[in-house]
Amino acid sequence: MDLKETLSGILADLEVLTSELILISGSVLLLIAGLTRFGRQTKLLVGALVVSALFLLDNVSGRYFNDFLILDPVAVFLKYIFLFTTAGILLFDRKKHLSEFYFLVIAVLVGSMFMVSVTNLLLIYISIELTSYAAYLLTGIDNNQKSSEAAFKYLLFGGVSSALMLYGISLIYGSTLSLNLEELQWEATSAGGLILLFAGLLFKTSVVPFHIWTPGTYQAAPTDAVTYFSIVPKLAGFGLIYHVINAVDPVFQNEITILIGSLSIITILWGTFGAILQKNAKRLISYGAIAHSGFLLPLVFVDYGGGIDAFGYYALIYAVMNLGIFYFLHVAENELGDNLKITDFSGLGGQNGIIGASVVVILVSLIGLPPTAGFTAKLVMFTSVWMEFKTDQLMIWLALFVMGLLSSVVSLYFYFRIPYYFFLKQDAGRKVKFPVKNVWVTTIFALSLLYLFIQGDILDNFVVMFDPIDHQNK
Amino acid sequence: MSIDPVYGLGLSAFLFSMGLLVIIIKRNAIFVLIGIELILNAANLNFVVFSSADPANTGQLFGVFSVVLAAAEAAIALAILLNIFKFYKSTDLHQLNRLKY
Amino acid sequence: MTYPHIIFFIILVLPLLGGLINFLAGARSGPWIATAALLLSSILSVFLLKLTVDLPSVLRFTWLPGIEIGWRLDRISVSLIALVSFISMLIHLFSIHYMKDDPGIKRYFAKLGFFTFSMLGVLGADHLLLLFVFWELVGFSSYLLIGFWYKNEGVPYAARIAFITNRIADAGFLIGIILIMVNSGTGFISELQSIDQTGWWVGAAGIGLVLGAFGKSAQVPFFTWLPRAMAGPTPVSALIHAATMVAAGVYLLIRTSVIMPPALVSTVAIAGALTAFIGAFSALAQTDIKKVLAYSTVSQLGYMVMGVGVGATDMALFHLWTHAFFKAGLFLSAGAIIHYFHKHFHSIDGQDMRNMGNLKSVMPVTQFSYLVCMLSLAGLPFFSGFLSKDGILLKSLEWSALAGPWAFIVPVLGFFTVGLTAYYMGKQALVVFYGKNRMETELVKDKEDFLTVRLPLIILAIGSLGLFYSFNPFVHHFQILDFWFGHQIPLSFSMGWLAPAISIPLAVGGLFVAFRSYRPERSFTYRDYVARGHYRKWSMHALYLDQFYHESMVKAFNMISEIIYGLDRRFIDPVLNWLGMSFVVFSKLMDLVDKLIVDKLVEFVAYISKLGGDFLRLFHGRRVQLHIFWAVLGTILILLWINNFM
Amino acid sequence: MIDHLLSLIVFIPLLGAGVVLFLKPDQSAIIKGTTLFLNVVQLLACIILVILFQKQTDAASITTNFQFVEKYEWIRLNLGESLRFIIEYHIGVDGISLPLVVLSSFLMLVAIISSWNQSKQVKGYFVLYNILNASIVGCFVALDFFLFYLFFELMLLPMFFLIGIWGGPNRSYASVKFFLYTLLGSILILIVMIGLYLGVTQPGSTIHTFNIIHMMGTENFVQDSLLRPGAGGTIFGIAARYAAFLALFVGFAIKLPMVPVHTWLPDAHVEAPTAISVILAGLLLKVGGYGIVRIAYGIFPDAALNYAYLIAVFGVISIVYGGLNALAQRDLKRMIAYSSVSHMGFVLVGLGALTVEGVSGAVFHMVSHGLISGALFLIAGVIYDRTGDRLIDNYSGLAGKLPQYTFVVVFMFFASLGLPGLSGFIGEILVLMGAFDSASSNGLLPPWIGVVSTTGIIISAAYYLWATQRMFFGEYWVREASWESNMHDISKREWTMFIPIMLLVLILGVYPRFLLDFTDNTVNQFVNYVLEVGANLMGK
Repeated sequence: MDLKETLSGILADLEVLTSELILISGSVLLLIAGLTRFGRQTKLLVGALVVSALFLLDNVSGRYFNDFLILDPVAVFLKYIFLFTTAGILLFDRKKHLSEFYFLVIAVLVGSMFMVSVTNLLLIYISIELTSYAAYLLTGIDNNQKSSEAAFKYLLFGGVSSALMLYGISLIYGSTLSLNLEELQWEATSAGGLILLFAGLLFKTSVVPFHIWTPGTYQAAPTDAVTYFSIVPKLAGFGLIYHVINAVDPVFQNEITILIGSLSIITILWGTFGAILQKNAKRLISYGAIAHSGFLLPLVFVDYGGGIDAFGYYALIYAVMNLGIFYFLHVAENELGDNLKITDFSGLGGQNGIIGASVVVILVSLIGLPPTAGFTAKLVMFTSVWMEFKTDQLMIWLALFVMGLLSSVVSLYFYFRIPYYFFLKQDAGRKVKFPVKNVWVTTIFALSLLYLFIQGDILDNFVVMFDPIDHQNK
Repeated sequence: MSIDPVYGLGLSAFLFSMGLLVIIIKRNAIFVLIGIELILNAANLNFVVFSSADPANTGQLFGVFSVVLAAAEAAIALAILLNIFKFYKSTDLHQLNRLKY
Repeated sequence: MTYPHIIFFIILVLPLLGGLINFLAGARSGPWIATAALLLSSILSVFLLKLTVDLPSVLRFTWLPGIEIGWRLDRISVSLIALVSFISMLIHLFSIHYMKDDPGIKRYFAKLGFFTFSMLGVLGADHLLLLFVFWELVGFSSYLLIGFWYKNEGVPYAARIAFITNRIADAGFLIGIILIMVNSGTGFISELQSIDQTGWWVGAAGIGLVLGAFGKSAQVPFFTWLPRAMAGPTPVSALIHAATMVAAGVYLLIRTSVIMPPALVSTVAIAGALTAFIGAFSALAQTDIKKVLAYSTVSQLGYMVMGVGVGATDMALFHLWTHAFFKAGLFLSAGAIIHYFHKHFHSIDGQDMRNMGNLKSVMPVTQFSYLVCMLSLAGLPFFSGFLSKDGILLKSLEWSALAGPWAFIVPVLGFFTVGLTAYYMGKQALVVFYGKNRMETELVKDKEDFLTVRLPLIILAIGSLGLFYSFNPFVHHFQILDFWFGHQIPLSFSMGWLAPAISIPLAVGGLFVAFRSYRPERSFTYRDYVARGHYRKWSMHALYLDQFYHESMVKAFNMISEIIYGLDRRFIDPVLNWLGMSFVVFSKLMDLVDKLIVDKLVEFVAYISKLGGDFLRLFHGRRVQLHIFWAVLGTILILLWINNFM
Repeated sequence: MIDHLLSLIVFIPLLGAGVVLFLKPDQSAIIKGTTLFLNVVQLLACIILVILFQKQTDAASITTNFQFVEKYEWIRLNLGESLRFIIEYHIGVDGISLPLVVLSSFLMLVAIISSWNQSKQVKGYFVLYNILNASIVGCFVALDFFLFYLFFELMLLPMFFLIGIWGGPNRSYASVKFFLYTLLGSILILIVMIGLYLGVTQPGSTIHTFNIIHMMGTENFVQDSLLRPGAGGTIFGIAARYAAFLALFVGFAIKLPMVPVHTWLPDAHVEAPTAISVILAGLLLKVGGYGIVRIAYGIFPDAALNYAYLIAVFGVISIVYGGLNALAQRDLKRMIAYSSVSHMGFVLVGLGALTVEGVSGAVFHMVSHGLISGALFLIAGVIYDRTGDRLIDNYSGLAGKLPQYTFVVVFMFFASLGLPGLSGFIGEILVLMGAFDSASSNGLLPPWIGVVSTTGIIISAAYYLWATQRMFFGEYWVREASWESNMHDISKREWTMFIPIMLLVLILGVYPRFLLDFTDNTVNQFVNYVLEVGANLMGK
């Protein structure tokens, strides 16, 4: 393969990565603009960047850079979600470190976009490290004592898990002597290596053994940073798990299914029961996020056709819900001060009824009750689990089905403590009125959740195109 | 004469477990970072040893990349540690308990 | 809607309308309107009787889908409708005087109208379900009327006990009705003969019907509410608890005795006799004028039920008719006395016979009508009571001869009660009207108003005279009865003369014994007659008055009656209370179970989840290295788990 | 406009909620005015519905018996190529649901008048009130399981806040308990819904559907579905179809409420404001009963036959247990709540009997109990508005001071204990006839069920009379002297609430065919459907 041919091949494939390239160059420009007086327009610049990336993202699928990059509809759909979330982050009003913040956000964005479209070991490692490093810095961006401590802890935990992952990758490489996962043969060292590889993935998606960092980091990090890395890297992690499992798929036995099933059950229970005693609002929502990862995990793993569609649907609604609830917490923090206790909400229901109502809608959606899209997401998720149970009759799916339902009853209890204090408790002391802009943005999130419920099938034309890449016959 | 790969793997396994031990035991933050570096280098060693059997030598390619990334991680870690030191006046991990649950 | 039915509906609705209009009109004119309405309806009912003399008129309509109910006016029901509306008119008349200065007079007449309406409904109904509807309404209006003076202590309790006892009996009655309707396909009384009486349900339905009748007509187990119901105004007691409502049970038995199995009918007879006996005995020891009459009603109802039991349904009906007259008369005279005391001697208890005496000097007319009704009740010849009661006794003799040796208990009890009745009625007459006035203050001369007091008393007295019903005092075949109740089968008794031969001496003997101990000269000793509680002291008094033979009979009488009364007060009545209490205690228990077990379950689940939360929080401690340790431990566990599959 | 009548009835209150949302909090008069006006419009629409409703339809079976049917495709989702499902906006009404729709819009109107002088956060109150109205009516007309479940859950949210914010002293405990109990029930229903919609496809196509009518047709089940009649599958040892029926039954029985799962009702009632108690007792309990008839009996007739005896036994337990508990209560409202438990026991017995009288008795009893218990809670509200206290022993001899109030109370108490001539009696007599009839006709229930449930009328007489005696008769006495000042008799506003209910109770009591003519045809078809289809399914 002479050099000129490979180079022309690379140049030809590059046009697939146009949106990523635009983002990278844009972020560098952003940093420079931050130094000069253009600093005030950073939000505008980031907005322009995201919009242009959106337009340039074309729904193409195939194998590029001789198998280093594999694009399929799932990856494209997830990229759309990431870009929407980044647009959502722009709504958060941030005062300090504007350009550095958005530079790191775009870094995480690009990292996640790569994560979902690779199955090559080297690129997996690089994209995960890129996302993680940007996330550590994002956590510490506010440069006060609490967030820098959180950043350091997050870094230590992340560092160890990525080190384990690297070791795992080295073992996989040892057994298959190639960086491409599709050639993995199922034997002792590669199995061990795969499990260690999963260590890094589970860390990203905060699933059971590697979820312990989530509550502390979510509580201490600035809310807009938390929003971002509770949606984009997590969904990217799930996308990556989906591609890794598809790549290694034919080799799987039932044991791996039971392992993943029990991990997701434990995650759901851990998240639900952990949240019951929480006093801090953000910590409560972080436990809820852990529970939701428990719901997302089996969807990427279910091998009957509809599973991944359900994942697509659930992922989009999860993104909207998280954006909504964290936006409200962000607004509440600006009004009521940092480290928000749930009891601080008492008595607000009086004046600001509308924002209260929209928070109720978002929380109802997080629980999964009918009038909101959360219910259709849960319905679609339980359907896929039930269909999977019918196909391979493994009891783990039935257990997951029942545990999932029970946890949504318990989740009602802790999610509803916010409106409970908001409306039911009387505290005439504080006269707090949320600014109208914030009220309207929260209401938009709530209305979009209701609309997604009513018009469930707008997702269809997105999701319908999910036909998984057949990894085996190249 | 070529060294039997098993020795290399044994050494990297040893390095791996030492790194883990250092991370868990040591109180000082810098030693924890060192521990992480140890595990990364163990993985690098693995790569190099395995690439000897691989005609395309992709292992060594991987090794180069992982060294670069380890450096980046160390840079970020020390930057944040600097920030921590500014507030806590010490790098002792037991001090870092401002984050109540 | 045939012609007679239009008239029947007018009769039916008139009392209700009268009551409502009176409620709206002023307190002065309201009662008169109500009474006028009743007068009109009684006249119409006589006219209706002439209309339906030969063929009964039937009206049917579907009330619930698939269930057809209806009215039927035959001789028996129309004659009883005439009786009820006539007596109710007299009671209305008397109540105008009695309730003149009572603030709630409008409410009183409305309730009285409502009662008459529902009573007429019972008599007109043909379908058992329709009968049950009015049956319950009668119970409800009696509850309203007993509890009329709700302010007085004990009155609401009496009303409640009356309604609940009726309710319990009616539950059995309802079960009976439904069994008949469901299993036989028809609920019409007129078609009861035609249904085939095989199947388990006939017995159960029969028991249900008997239960309902016994509850309403205050028979043995259920009669405790009647003496308590005396708490209501006296005209109410006269109308409801003497003449009409209590007779409804007997009316039901007469109508439905057709489908009851023979064994059940004989038990009814025995129960009737037993009630007659117990009623009479309890009346002996009473000092309250209304309680005596109440127990005597229980005893007379026992007679009627016995009459139905032995097969003399027409005699029972006739006894019902005559009893309505003389018992209403007795109650109204008692009412006049109570009103007199209430008006002049406000402080003294108007119902206690011990401070009465020589009232004949003050109320001549009341005394006359009381005497006539009393003699009729006692069953002396030339009086209506004698004719009807002896008819029943005669039939019971004949029935017991056929039924077998054990059946003789019924006539024996029946005749024994005749004597007792004569005794306590004689005692009451003597004690109340004759002898010297036992009060400290002198009796005040008071001319009773003619129209509202004297007229009803006189009419009722005339109604209880014997010749009113049959020209020959001794022959039980009555021409007038034919007119009222349609053609009667002549009573062909072989021993036709035996019953009067036994009952007359007994009645006269009872009166004589009463006269012996309560002669006008000696009636003054009655003043400190203290019965319940200090009963021993009183029986002692009676003791040294009479010779030893006489004294053993009197003491025996008192002892047994006291026991019977004690039985009633300490056992049967408390049983119902105890039942009530046990309900309350049991339900308190239920409430506790409710709170403890079921609620605690929910709290327990909440506690477990909190425990889980606590345990999980330990992991998220502050020291990062611990976190890392748990994560690595998790990975090692997964590795171990995987490789034992490899 | 006629064929969209039902949607109009459901969405008028939502329109109301929208309008009230944009009013300012201090315009309380306008808020109440619009809500009242819209509710009157809704009631008029219901009356038109009743007029146009054909009593005798020539429909072959229960499934084609619906009138005013509206069916539009709502959501069409597909998960992978193997599972495409469609959710339709499918509503319709038949003999059983029509009376309940009219009852709900009538009681809503009465409850508005009763909450007229609600002063606390009026805007929030009436927004939630309108949503509650829409969701209850929606529940009664929905023919698509997803739509039914949507309205079933939508009802919980407003109730949670209405009890939680405007309720009595420890309202938060009561509202949370109410929410958790009912949500647990709805989770059970959700499980069965998922199992059903995965098993049922539109006739002649492979698109899965939530349509209840298709679920009732046994031929629409997919081959490998667990719930297909005749499929051998068992869950935890019970046949799949029977397990699904039990889950549905328990889910609705919690709402009914049936005895073991009833403890939320007394707390919710004691804490809820008067108007909300009226709706809670008058309508929410009926949704439970209606759910059992439409969903549980409709889709699993074979299981209904199998468990008829069990249902009747639980009904009898509810009657006796509820009655005894009511006897022990010291708080008037809690006593009425327990009496509701006892009365709903009658409905269960009627449904267990599965005879024409039994089921029409159950439906009639639901409507009459709705009216009577609504009025009973208004009565409790009258005392509570005046003195803020509902303990029976704190009052005595009220008859003297409040004669009109006593008349209403005696009227309603005797209507509730089943005095003939009032609607309570008709319901009870039909149910009892059904219970006794079933012993001989379809042999489902032994005669003792009828006998024991008849004792229910004795117990109800006992606690109602005991309460009247203690509160209303005897010498006039009130616990706190401060209550003396506002012990005035029934005001004009309160009379406007009581008169319509008392008239309806009297009319239904004297001439019950006024309602039974509507339900008769549907009940006949329903009973035939359950008995025939159930029998041959059990046979299979």
